[in-house]
Amino acid sequence: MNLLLTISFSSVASGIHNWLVSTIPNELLAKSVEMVIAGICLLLFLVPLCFILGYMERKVAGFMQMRYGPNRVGPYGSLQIVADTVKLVMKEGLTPTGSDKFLFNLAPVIMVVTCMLVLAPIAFAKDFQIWDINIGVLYVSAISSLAVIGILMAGWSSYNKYSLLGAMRSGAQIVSYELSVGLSLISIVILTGSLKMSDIVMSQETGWWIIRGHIPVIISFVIFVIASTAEINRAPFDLAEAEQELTAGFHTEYAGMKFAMFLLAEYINLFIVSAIAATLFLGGWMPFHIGHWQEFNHIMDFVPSSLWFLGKTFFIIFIIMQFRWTFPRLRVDQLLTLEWKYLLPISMVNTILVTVMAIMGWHF
Amino acid sequence: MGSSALILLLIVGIAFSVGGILISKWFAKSSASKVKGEPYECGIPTTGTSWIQFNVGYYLFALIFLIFDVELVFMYPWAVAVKKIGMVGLVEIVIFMFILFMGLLYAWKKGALKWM
Amino acid sequence: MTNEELKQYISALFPTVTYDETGEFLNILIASTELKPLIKTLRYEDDLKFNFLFCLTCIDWKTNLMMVYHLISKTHKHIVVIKAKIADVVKPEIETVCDIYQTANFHEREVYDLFGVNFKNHPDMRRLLLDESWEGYPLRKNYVDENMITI
Amino acid sequence: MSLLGEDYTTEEGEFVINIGPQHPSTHGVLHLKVWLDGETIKKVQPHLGYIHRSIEKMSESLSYRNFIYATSRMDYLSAHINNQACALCVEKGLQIEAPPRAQMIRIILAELTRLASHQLWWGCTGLDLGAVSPFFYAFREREAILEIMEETCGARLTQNFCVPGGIMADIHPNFQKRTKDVLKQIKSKFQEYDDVLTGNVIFENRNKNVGFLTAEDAISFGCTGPMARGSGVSCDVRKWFPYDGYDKVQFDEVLGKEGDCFSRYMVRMNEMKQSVSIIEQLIDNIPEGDFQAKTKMVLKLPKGEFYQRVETARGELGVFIVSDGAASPYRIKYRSPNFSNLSALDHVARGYKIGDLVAIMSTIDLIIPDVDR
Amino acid sequence: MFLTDYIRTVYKGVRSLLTGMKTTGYYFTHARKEIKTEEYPDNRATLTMFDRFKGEVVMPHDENNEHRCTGCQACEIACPNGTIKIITKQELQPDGKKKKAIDTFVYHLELCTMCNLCVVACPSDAIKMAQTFEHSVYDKKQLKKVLNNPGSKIMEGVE
Repeated sequence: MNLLLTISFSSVASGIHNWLVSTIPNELLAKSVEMVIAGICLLLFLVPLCFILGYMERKVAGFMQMRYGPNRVGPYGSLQIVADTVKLVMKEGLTPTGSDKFLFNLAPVIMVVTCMLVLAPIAFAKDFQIWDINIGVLYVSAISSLAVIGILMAGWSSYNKYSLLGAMRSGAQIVSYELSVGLSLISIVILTGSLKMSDIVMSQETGWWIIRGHIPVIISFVIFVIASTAEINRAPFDLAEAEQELTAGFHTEYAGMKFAMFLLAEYINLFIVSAIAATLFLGGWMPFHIGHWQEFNHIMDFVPSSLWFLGKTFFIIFIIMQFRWTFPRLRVDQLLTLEWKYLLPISMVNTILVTVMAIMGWHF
Repeated sequence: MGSSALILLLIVGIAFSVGGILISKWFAKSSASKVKGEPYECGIPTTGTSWIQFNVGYYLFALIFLIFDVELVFMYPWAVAVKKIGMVGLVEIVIFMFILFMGLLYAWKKGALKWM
Repeated sequence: MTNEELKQYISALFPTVTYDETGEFLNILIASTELKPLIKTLRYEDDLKFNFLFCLTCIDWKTNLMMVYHLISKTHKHIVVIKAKIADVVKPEIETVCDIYQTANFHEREVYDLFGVNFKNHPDMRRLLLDESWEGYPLRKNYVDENMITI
Repeated sequence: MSLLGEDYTTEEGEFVINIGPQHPSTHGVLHLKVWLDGETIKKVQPHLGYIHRSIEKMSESLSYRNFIYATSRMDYLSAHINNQACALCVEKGLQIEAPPRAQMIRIILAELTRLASHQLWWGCTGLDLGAVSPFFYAFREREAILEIMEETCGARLTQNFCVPGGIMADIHPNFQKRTKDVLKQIKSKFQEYDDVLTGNVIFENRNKNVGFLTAEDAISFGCTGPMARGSGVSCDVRKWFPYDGYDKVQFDEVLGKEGDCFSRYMVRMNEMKQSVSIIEQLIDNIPEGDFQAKTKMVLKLPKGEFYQRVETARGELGVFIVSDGAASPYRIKYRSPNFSNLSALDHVARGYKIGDLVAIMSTIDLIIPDVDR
Repeated sequence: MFLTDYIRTVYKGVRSLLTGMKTTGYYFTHARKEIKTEEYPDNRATLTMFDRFKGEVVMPHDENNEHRCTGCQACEIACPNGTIKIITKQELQPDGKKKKAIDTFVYHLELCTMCNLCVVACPSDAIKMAQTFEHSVYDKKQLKKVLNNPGSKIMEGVE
């Protein structure tokens, strides 16, 4: 048991790295082989993750609506999403005649690539991070706002009025909610004094920020969850694809694998947003520690760090899913009212509160 | 892994999405027809072009956003250092935020936050 | 107002109208040319105030077409039925009432669609239910449907 | 005057969008052509006739017993009430009256139909605005009501239980017990409805101050039912022209004040409560006796015109029968509530956003087969 | 004033949202109790329809292959859709008289609206509604049914 615990992801990774370097004489070749292995590992992680999220979404929806959800394909319907993927692969990826073909096909690629890039600084477990960039938080908020380009591109190039309206809506929406997300991220940066993800996680060794930071951090957590739900275009903020108004919004014309890419990007984005919320507010992979209770903390350490991380992430994912299956959709002007008249002023005031708290040392 | 991770992620993202689309092209049967290529509008042929300029009113929001987002970027370095600076940092950011907040109030009062 | 009072009131203004009280409502029979002034009076006179047109339809009596307007007053709670004969079956025409009752807009389009009655001054006289290219008026008694399948 | 005096051609540079016939939020095959300015609606033009079956023409060749079944297919959510209207109209022509037992069963079933219809509407309103779960909660109660229908009438939607002179068969022995159980269940769920939708801040914002219809316009457009009552126009046929013993029941006509979407919503919500109270009054007091009056084998109405109106879940349904003394009607006109309510859509929706159109349409509660007939 | 109103709006909004989430959360946590789905093809064995359910028109025959239909065509007249076609024949009675009897009772299920008018119209209770509801077939022609069994006769004493 102890042996298992001591094997961390970084030691495995460095082991592989050393082995590759020693066996393959050419350094560049070794590096490329390593990258291929890493890429395959990443895909092996991401694709099942999307399957799990898709399955989870359907089951959550089902249970909330007094249904079973998928229960035919595989045990408890767990292979339903695989069947759907196979179906999507077999579908013709239609490109409408009037559309701007280059942009139309580029949009799903951009969607996937942007959300892949955001994965880099996320700390999945102890010592397991793709790139521990020293401006992690800034990097996340910078790259994640690129997604709006993909949506605008998809909506514009489709040559469809629903798509156009959906894209225009999401332009205003994502851009606006960026601010609240940024401000609530900043409140944690103030407390930790670092933009580095690993530093942020380490700073929560004696307790998660949401517990240590009193009400101000709770407020910024709530604002973060709401605003990031809007950022990733999920109900009740799914105006860009409002089914009842615009049939499917910006991806009306997409079919087959191209549509699957949007779906994939949505789920990866959902995961990323929850992962960041978990990292910043709920301590990431850090086990639940209380101050100086050494025994208690030690027991908590026995649970693997990746489980802690995934547990917290999935908890937030569940909350965001519950939003979707409970609330009606906002109207486009109410969406902006919510951001500009409620979330933004509140988070601005909240930032100052957090600053005062950090300087005075009023947090635990 | 360092900054090479970015290249890795970029390549994986492109390979995965382009590969997926190409694989489905391999598997999927395709046929072309005039009706199939029409833009979907509930089964009715569209009237006029879909690429027209129209006022959605998000133009103003984009402008306000631009101002606020630049301010937000300024706040990141401050946020990292504020614990070390102490009281001075707090006073500075209060003034900064106050100006920002006045800007927001002004926009609110002027009706720029109303969707047209 | 009772039916008797209504009759007196209307006869004073429109001496040509005739009445029929066999049904449950008071029926007012009027020439199609006089329909519009009559309905205007019924709608806007304070004592009458027939402000709710709850049914508008047409009956094909083979030799003529008959427009039927059911009016009720929401304030006085009295009901009249106005019937206007259109003698010309080939090219029936009558004045529209949709500037008095907005509901008549759709109802008149429906009558135009199914009976072929042309409403003069109607803002949007097109077929409502059937396709623009449809020939004939289905609810006419002499309408023959070649596609009908008899079981 | 909104519909008048304008041409409907599309000009260069206008943004025209078709909503329907294949669209998630037009219940049935309603096709709306919407002129937009940005997101704001400039004009809405309904295109009808996708499911026009000419029930009126068809009925001209059917006997007075037979034509009733087709009306179930008009407003399929108030099928029983439609049947009742036709049966009442034929009874008026024959100058007979259904026995008290039949009348009472008819109105109990009619109120159950209204409940079921409003429940479906409630679910769909949530669904249209993006809240999916309420739809399923509404269907749970509706299912229980439909089971009563199935047990007694033999069908869930198109009951065809009313015949001229009464009802087709006596009630099922389980009817009373089952109805009481369902009422208990529904009453306990009203709070949940309020929790999940009525009180929800997003839902409230979506519906309040949207889709105003003044009382005057409601009358001019011939609106009836909850649509007109939401604007404060008293038009409940059950109060104005009681039929089948509605004059013996205690209930309030629910009236709204503002005339916006939310007031229409609240009218329907409160109407559900009124329906529950009507059924509660009647369910234990069904009189003994025949369930059908004696009628001839072949019914022939005397020469003349007969108009009968009832209150369906969506407003006033009028059945206008012109008889020439033969065994089948000379002309039948159904004055359908949805037809008039739909004509007000353009007036109501103008100047609001495209998202509001969905809210407006769902609170008007259109059933397209009833518009097209 | 503005500030208190503002805070009240936020408080009320958040509270109403949490109430909504409580409801869906209840259903999620009590899924085992609350799920109402009927897994239809699986529960076929236990599924019973209500005895009045109008599935299709059938003609019951007794053990001697006898039915109650006299061929009076009342149902044919009563049917609004022309669903029923009765072809009659003249049958020689033992006492030498000829009597009208049915040859085939054709029933078009594809035209039937299950309105029950034929059953009501039948003076000799020869037809009734069956509770079947799985009517789908691959060929429309299979929906045209002959209700009287081959070689069946009218029951004794039914006029």
